[in-house]
Amino acid sequence: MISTLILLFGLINLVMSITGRIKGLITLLSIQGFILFLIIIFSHDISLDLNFLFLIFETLVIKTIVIPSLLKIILFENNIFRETEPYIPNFYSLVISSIMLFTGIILMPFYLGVSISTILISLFFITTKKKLLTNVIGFAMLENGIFLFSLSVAEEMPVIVNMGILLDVFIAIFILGLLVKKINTVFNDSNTCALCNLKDCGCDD
Amino acid sequence: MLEFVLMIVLLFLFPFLFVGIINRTKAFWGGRQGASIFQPLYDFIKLFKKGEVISSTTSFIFNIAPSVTFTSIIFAGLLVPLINQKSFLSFEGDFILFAYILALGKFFSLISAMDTGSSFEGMGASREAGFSTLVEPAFFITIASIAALSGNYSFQSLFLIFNNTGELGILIILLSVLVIFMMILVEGCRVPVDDPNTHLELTMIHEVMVLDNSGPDLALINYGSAMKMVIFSALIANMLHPAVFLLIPIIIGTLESTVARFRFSRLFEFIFLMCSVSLVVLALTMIALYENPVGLIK
Amino acid sequence: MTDAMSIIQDYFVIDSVNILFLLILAVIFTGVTIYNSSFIKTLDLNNNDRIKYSIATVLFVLSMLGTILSNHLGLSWVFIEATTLASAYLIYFQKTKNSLEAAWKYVFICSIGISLAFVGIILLLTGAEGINSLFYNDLYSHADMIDPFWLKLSFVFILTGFGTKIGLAPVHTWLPDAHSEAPSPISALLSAILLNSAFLVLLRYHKLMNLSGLSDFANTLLLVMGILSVFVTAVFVFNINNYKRMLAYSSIENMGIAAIGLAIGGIGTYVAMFQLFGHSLIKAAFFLTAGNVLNLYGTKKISKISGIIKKDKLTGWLWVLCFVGISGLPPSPLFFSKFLLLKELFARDQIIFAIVFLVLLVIILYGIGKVVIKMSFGEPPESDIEVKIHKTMYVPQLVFLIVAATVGIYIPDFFLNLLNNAVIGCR
Amino acid sequence: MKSSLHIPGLIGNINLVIDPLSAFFILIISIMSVLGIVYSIGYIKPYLNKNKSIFSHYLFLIILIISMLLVTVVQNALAFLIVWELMSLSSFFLVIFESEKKEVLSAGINYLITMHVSVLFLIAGFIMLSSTSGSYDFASFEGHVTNIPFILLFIGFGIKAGFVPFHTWLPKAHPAAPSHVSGLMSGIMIKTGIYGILRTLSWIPNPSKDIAYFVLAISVISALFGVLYAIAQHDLKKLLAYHSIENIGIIGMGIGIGMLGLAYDNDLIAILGFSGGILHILNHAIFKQLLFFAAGAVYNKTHTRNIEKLGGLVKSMPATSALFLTGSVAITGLPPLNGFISEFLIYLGLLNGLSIKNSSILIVFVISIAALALVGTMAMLCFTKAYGVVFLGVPRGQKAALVKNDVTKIMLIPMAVLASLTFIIGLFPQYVVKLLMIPVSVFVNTETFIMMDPYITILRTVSLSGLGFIMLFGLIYGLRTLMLRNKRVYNHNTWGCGYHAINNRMQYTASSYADLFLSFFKPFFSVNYGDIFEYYLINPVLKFNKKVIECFYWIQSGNTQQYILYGLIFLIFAIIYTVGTK
Repeated sequence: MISTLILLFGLINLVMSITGRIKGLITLLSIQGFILFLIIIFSHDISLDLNFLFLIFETLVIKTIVIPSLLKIILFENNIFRETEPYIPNFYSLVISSIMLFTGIILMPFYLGVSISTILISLFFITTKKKLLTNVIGFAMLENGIFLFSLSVAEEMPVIVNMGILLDVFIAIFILGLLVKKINTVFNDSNTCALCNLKDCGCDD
Repeated sequence: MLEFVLMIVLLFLFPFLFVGIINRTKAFWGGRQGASIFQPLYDFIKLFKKGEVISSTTSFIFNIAPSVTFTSIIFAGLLVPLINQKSFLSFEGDFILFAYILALGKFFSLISAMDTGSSFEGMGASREAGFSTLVEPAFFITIASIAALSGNYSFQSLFLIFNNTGELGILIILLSVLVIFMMILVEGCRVPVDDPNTHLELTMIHEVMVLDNSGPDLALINYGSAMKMVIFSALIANMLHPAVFLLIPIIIGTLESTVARFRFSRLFEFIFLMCSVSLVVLALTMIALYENPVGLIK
Repeated sequence: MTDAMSIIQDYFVIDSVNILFLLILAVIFTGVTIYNSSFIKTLDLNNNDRIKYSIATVLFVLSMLGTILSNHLGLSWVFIEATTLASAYLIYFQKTKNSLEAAWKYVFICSIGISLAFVGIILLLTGAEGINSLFYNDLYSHADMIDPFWLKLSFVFILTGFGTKIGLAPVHTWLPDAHSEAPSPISALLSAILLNSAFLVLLRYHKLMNLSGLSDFANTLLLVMGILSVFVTAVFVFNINNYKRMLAYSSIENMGIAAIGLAIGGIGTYVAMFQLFGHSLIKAAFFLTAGNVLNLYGTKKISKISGIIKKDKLTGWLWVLCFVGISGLPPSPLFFSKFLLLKELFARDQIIFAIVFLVLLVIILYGIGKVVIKMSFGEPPESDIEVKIHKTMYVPQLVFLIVAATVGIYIPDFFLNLLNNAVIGCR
Repeated sequence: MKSSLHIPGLIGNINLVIDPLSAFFILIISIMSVLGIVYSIGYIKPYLNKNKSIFSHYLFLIILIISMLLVTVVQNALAFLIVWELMSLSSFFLVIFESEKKEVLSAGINYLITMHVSVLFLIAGFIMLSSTSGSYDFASFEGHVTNIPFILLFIGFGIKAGFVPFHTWLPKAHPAAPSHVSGLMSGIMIKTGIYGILRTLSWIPNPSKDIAYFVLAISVISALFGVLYAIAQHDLKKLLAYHSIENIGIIGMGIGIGMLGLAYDNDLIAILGFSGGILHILNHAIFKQLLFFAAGAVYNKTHTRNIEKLGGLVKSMPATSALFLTGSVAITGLPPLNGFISEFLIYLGLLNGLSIKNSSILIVFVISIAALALVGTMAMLCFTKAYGVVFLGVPRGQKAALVKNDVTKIMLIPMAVLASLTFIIGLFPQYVVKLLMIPVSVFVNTETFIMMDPYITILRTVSLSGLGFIMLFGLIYGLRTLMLRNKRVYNHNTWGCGYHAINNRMQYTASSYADLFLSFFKPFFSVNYGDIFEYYLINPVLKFNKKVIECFYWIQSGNTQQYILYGLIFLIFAIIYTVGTK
């Protein structure tokens, strides 16, 4: 069961890498969060200790509901729904992401393989997509991958640290969202290409 | 004592004769009878008695320079062995002082030429300075090679080595003589380097530098250059034979009558030839010293 | 209550290593606060913004303090991420297009970097089954139990992650933007304390690598990053047009040198410590002085600035002195760190490496020197605006420089002990 | 004299030692600095009301002097580097005194960077020494100096001293600095480089032949190169700066001969070489400072350094002109002034070297003798040009024509002191050379000093001939004046060969004066008589460097995605490395 879920999690990455609609991406993100929740339910004995409750809270509330809705709010405020043409055609993104995923699975079955390939795929995702919001989604995807990874060692993480991490990730996405909003109003453009003013080319502008 | 008197006569009176002989030789080749060989002395006395015309542009440099130059030449004469390898003043490395003291004289004659603010004299100074740069290295290489050969570093004993030498030694002597003879031509401003007879040719070197000098100053300058030639002849005479003193002015006179003056642009080549010859001297010295020393000094 | 106290005592400690960093933080923050008191008046703000600025500054410093004091890898991570979030507002504080862009890049790149560092922590835990703790002391005492492969992999991620925060190439890219767009006192804090704090975490992790016998592996990576950092600086300061960016690149260089020092080992650890200390003081002074320059001229473009000394004598000389300090001309402490580093490189027969390093240093000195001299001397451009600079905007820099010079010439015994203990604590 | 200072921390014990060598340099530095400061009082006057920070200028001047003094006494590598850098830095601030001029600033930056490179070489050299000896103390270096550290240190010090091809900063920095600073820099500061080389030599009991030949060769090249380039200069101070390179070369020749003497176990040559070199340090300090001061006086009055615009100053500035003439004669190495004495000692060393039965010595020494002679004659060409064009003839430009009076006494007195020093050393060399044996004792066994006695006698003769020369000149000049006393002496225009409308533009210019000679040495110059080393060696390196750097500008393109890609790539490579080293 867990293996199936993890595979599903990995396949969602692939779908995400070719999805053009930002709304769809956010939904996929939410599904990933829910899969993480399911993985926790299936892999741990259900108990009432603080750590377990915390994990449930994090996946079910934060990853499945709060972060996607936050992203959606930004989406609707900015009226951007589609990713423009990415740096690399979607087909090649798919090929590269697939290679990453399957290499990961072959080398280190499941937990590790999928999570590390998710991390790499999400980094790749960020580098190829142009819209700022898509980049934030990529960041959330990265966090999902990391979370999947950390599940293997979840018992060892003290609650205080876990809470800190949760808070950090949440605020990070929140601030990034705020910045996206701000950038959209200031630059009138949500492409990352607009954010290339700060550079050094040796020329005196 | 006799030697001493002879040396003084040689140094102070012979220059007039030297120029006189040259002029006489030239007259001979030109088919003329020519002036008396004492004519340069008369000229000197005549000039020395005259007044002077001094350019209003000039400063004190112009006044003292001829005297400085003349003093330097006399002083160089004191350092050179004149007869029997004897000189008034001798010490290790005296030829360095000799060369440098002549240079001091030249320094002043150059700036005195610049002092007049004339384009002619400036040009002369430029040429004189430019050409003499290469003369001294040649002189030093030659003397230093000979010094290495003899193991003694002053003029006086410089030539002892040549009393008894082999083929290589003779070659070295001849080439050294050639270097110094060329030096006479350059420093004494003779044909084919320079023509002392004319004044206004744009190809002049030394003579154009002294255009503005007159009276006693000009006398000192002329006397000085004649003395310079005698001094260099003394070097050759010490290498070969005292008779050279009389021979050299005749050779110079002959040269002036038979050889054309070099084209100006060729002059540097002529002077550089001195350096080349002196380098050959150096090479021969090295062979003599280290390849086959026995064959040379028995 | 006692429970909470004991938790705090568990998680936050002062040991021989972080006391040095704490000292730097205290000194720099005091100076920057004094500077801020006048600086904030020059910004023409309403009361609300002032309060926000102050709160954000304090939060930023608190998060750095947390990083320095934390005795737990996970907690260090949390605080490092907190520094990013706390300072994002400060970088955006000027509310210009550029500062917005800088803030975006800063938060985005650093967050990704920090996430990678988190992967590193998880990898460590994967490899350290049975230790079940992220307290440094526990990790150190069980260093031999950690699986070397996982530890190495974890170090790769940790290095990339915290390296982003430290500003080591090739993940330094946010640094010039953020440093140049933040208000000058904040740039000073970023450069002088934040980079150090992140470096402290790296130091602590490096010790773990040492203890588990993987120092060669760790050092190779550190060396690559260090030399890349120096290289990147050399490339960009050579022909730079914004003086605050120049200072930012110089920070990258100095962090690179510290990394090289750490990687060389031996006396290199000493170099790293000394380098971090000297760099903090001098760079803080440099950034604060850059604030004065910005005040006087109202531009960050080098081409529009000349004759600072004529315009404002003290600022001009401070600018020059800071340059003298940062380029490692004696009596700057950075001179010693570079000297000792070279000595160690020679001692280890890394001659080619040393030569490359020296060439890069010369290029950097040329780049910075050209700019600083051009800016300081000559005639100031015509301008009718007379800017008065309050004296509290000179004093902190002067104090920093005097302290740095004193350490460069004469190291007090207590400080020497501090350094020695810190170095021992790092091994 | 020795005292020790303990500084806690990295440096350790700093021994402050005044040995004969330090004492010699302290003497020079003190005398020259005092004269320089006195001169500067007059020189700086026109700047007083120009919104210039005179205070900081003097502060840096004092720091420079103190650091130069410290350089000569500090006997600890680290502390030495510190005071060395302090010296470079303070002199840098002095160079950019007239910082509102663009070329001054760029010269300053060039200077600073070059000095930094020199320090890096020194650091490398000292690190190599201290790692074999185990201490930073100079005393411990003795016997540890092998060829590589020596060459590193030589390059480091050579950059400061201005040996070719490390000289390129010198002709830029010297003209840029105010004249009293150029005087101090050229007179004594570049000598600290020589001090460093001598200090390094003092740790080598028997230098190897290779490095001795190396030093001699590089010195000969420096001397020839320096004077050749000086001839081509029309900027008075640049001309003097190139002459510094020449004279450093002559000093280096003395040192190289001394080293060869030690290498071939011939103490006489060593003594002659070292004493010639060391005396030339003093001599060059004296006449170069004199010349720079005089050049400064000219600049002060005419506000131009371009000699093509000067001329005829001998009438308006007679004292300066006479002092410049003294300096010119001295720097050309003509008797009876001091320059001759040191060159004479070097010649004697070279000549005595011929007695070493070795063919390579013969060739090298004879060529060196010729080179030294060539340097002398070329210097004569150069200074007849400089003196003739600046002071003689008629003014070539408005600026020179408007000069009414000479500079103030406070500027003339230091120059007069220096000029009298050139006479004193030149006329009484035997006493000076005796004193010179004290610093030479650092390098050569004192027992062999008895071999110098015949040469002291020779110097006495030289001294007498100098005095005799002056008397003889007096006699002849007196005779000439006597002859002219009752004669008519006319003043008339310069004889224009029949042309009567002579004007100042018909004078021979500096460039035409030098052109005949230079036209034969064109291959040794780059375009427009520019520095060939700079053109073919340094500029291409800089250009290449710039090109290489420009290749990497894409790194900071401003694109966030690209930035993250770097991290990704680094991560992947690092992971591959990790897996690979498993």
